Amino acid sequence: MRAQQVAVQKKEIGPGAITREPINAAKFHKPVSRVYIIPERCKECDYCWTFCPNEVLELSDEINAAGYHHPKVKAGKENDCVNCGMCQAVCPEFAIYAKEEPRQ
Amino acid sequence: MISPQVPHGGPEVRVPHHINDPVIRSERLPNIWCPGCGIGIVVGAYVRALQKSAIPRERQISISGIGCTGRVSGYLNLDSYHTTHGRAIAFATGMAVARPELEITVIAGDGDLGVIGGNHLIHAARRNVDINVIMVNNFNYGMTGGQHGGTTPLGARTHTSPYGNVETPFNIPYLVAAAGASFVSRWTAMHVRQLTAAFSRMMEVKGFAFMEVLSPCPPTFGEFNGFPEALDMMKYFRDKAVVDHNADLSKIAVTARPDDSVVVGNFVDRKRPSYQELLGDLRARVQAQGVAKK
Amino acid sequence: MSSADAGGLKPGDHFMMGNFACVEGAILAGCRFYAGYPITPSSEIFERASVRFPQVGGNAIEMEDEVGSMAALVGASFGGAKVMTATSGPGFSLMMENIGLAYITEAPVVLVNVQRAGPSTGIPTLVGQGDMMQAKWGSHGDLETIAYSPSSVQEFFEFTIQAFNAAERFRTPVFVMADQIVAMMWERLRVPPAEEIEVTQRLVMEPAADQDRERVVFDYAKDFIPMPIAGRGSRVNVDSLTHDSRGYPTTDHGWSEKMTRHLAGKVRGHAREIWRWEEKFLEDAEVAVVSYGSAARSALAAVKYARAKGVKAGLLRLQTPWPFPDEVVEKVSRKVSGLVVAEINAGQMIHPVRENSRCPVVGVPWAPGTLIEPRAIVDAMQAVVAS
Amino acid sequence: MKFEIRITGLGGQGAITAGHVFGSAAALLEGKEVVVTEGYSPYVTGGWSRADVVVSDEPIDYPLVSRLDALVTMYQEGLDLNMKMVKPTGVVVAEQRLVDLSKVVGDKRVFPIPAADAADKLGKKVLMNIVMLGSAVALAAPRSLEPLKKAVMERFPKAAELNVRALDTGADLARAAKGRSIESLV
Repeated sequence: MRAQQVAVQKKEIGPGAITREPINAAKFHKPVSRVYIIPERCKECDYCWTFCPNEVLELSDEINAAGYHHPKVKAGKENDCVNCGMCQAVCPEFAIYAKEEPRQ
Repeated sequence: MISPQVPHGGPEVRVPHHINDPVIRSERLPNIWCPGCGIGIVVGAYVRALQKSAIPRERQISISGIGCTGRVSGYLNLDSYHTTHGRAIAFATGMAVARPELEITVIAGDGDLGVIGGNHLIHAARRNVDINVIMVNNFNYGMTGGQHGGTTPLGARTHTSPYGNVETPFNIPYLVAAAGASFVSRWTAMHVRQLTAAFSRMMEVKGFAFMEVLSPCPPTFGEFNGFPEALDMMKYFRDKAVVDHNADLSKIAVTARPDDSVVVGNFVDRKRPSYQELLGDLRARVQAQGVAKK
Repeated sequence: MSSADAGGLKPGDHFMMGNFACVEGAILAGCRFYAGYPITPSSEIFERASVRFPQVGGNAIEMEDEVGSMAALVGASFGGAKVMTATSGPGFSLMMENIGLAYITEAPVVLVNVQRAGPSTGIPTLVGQGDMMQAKWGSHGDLETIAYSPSSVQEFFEFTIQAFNAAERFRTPVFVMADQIVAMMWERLRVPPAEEIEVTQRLVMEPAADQDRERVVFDYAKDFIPMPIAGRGSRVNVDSLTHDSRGYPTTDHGWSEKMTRHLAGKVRGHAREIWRWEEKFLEDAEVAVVSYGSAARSALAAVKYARAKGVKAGLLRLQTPWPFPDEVVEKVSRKVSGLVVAEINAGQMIHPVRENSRCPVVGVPWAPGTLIEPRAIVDAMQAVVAS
Repeated sequence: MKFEIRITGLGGQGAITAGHVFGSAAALLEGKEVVVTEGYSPYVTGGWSRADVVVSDEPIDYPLVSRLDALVTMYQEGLDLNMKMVKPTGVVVAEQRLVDLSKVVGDKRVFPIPAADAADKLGKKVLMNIVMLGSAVALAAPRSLEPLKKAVMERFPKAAELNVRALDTGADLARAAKGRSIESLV
């Protein structure tokens, strides 16, 4: 429920935004990363999924031993984590981090 | 649109350990702090600064006082000291003078450093003791259940100011800068990258390096003052923080009212001789005179 | 054990004030860190330390108050330094908070209390011995105290060295309970050659393997646990909260019991090694005076006077009031018909004396801010003998 | 043999210093047992101060003075307050211009010493205490001045010669004072 509200708010920022592509964009790659979680440490503060810039995360229906819902990757967003580090940095519990998948 | 060279992501992976675990006492997690408490974010930022620092981990020392933030030291895999209420800076001063090669960081709360320990704070800044001091400011005494303190904004409601706080709070960066610190900054728990950057800078600064970190305290302060959820205060910090490194410090008192802005930044970064340097010079001067044995 | 520091005072005879002799003892014991706040009548200790410590490569720093002084000492102690401060009653009160910290974290600290007259600010320049019970009970929670009480400039010097040795061995705060008379008086000080002065070095914890999270860092089965010194990689959490064998805070009843017993037990279990006392004319005594510090000099004069008048008087001088030498007092109390406790207060050490005596015990309450007069002690002895 | 002396004056006159010099000479150079205790008013400067010295061949138990063999005073109250402590056989050495001796006329124990003038003549006002000390020793504890001279030389290495002369001057004044009566001065 709350997740939906936040998503709606974020979309509201959208209209009017101008996006431009850097001319040297080809020199960069967009990292594809994996999200790692330690569910038992989570206290459901909502920070990681609220502040994830790519809206990769949402709350899971599952609960840990303390009764908290931990985050999970949204269906359809599996390849959208770019390892910006926000979830790790904003998590007060050392319960989540992302790591770039090795390039083959 | 995924090319064959680019790896696939995937759903989250459940693991037993965090990549920061070597730097923390992970066996003690989950920590004791409330859901959404900003202290854990500060610990994370400090841990990442520790990982980046060239200073060997053995020389990094963490010292805390008493209260919620006082528990930080116990979660760091360093030589750590959980001392008495208000006295962490005085404790650190002794250690820093005895062992100037150590990189000592005091992490404690606003009541701890700014109220009961206020005298130690201003005098350590005056002496310019070469230590780092992080004050996690959650505007009230959290561990004892949410009483007002020396940083509680005017008018704010707490369990001991049920009709609104009638005390004007300290403007902490202004105070510490006036007292003489080499480095003075203020960030919030929402400024996760700036926190780590400021920590890294503080480890380089010679002299008293001070940072105030505004932090949500959802169950005690937030609930009575317009931020019912921890997230509300984090959003407040995101939306209302104004970065101004050159701010007039006399004008940056925090009201913590949802409509008022909060000025953050690295306000002071100046060269002043540190206490340890001056003591070292003194010893050298005295010893050069030779000890006339009586 | 090793011998005294070479940076100290030249061996031989010196004419010196008690407060100065204390500092010279500290330097010979290896002390290199002083954090203080000036207070009469202890200020000469800070002043002398400010001159002497930089000469021997140490630091004597002034803190903003006595609360900060004691906190800085505990910090410097964990920095590996041998540390000291000096104060008087009002400062002693302020230091109580972090004396408790030193006690629970097992930090060697030497505190010299030059006692003065009266409660609160009292009479700063005059003598008293009113902090003896505060030394034992002043900081909250159970505390087992070690305290020395010098009666001369020579003893002030020697007991300061012994206080450091006890502090380092037992890893605990140790007090030198001096007083204004013994601190301000000048007497001959005989400094032995450095090699004859025994100095105790503390047991230091070895660095830990980084990932060894399960090790027992504090083995409470042992009386003497190595100290984790900052910067050596011991990776120990030192905590003012009741803590378990890994140094982590706990509310577990078992650990509370173990830790508390360890802290008290390491002193109580070795009390006989700590006790120091002096007996004078006790062989045939029918009445004895129990005294300590400068008051004991009056007591000795009184005993000699009483003997000249035909009263078989003796003196038991407590050089270590804490831990209280109960067996010593009990033994003396069995030989005499009464004990007189001579001290410069309204009656403090008389309580443990009475608790451990098998004969009547009377006090000589004395609080005009002067050294107790021998006449008052003689009167008390005569009353005991007459009854 | 036990000897007790009180040297007293106003802050800045050097009463306590004189006590330390006397005490260290006796303890370190004559091998006596010595205790020096100090006292002063709560005022840092200007108030009274005093040094009490007990010298003995035996270890000293009670460290304070009780019956004075000598009282040295450089201010009025020093005489008024302490006369009652002076033994019948003791001596009182009083600075002639700073202490009014009219009330003790006829007391054979009292010797006025013009130490302030003597110090002025020596060229340093601050030598008054040492002049007084020289007089006191000559009058109350007749003995060689040599240990005292050594003690002042050690204590004041930069003004050693001047201090030695102050001691000699004090001893000379003492000899002269013995021949005079107090009556002739008042």
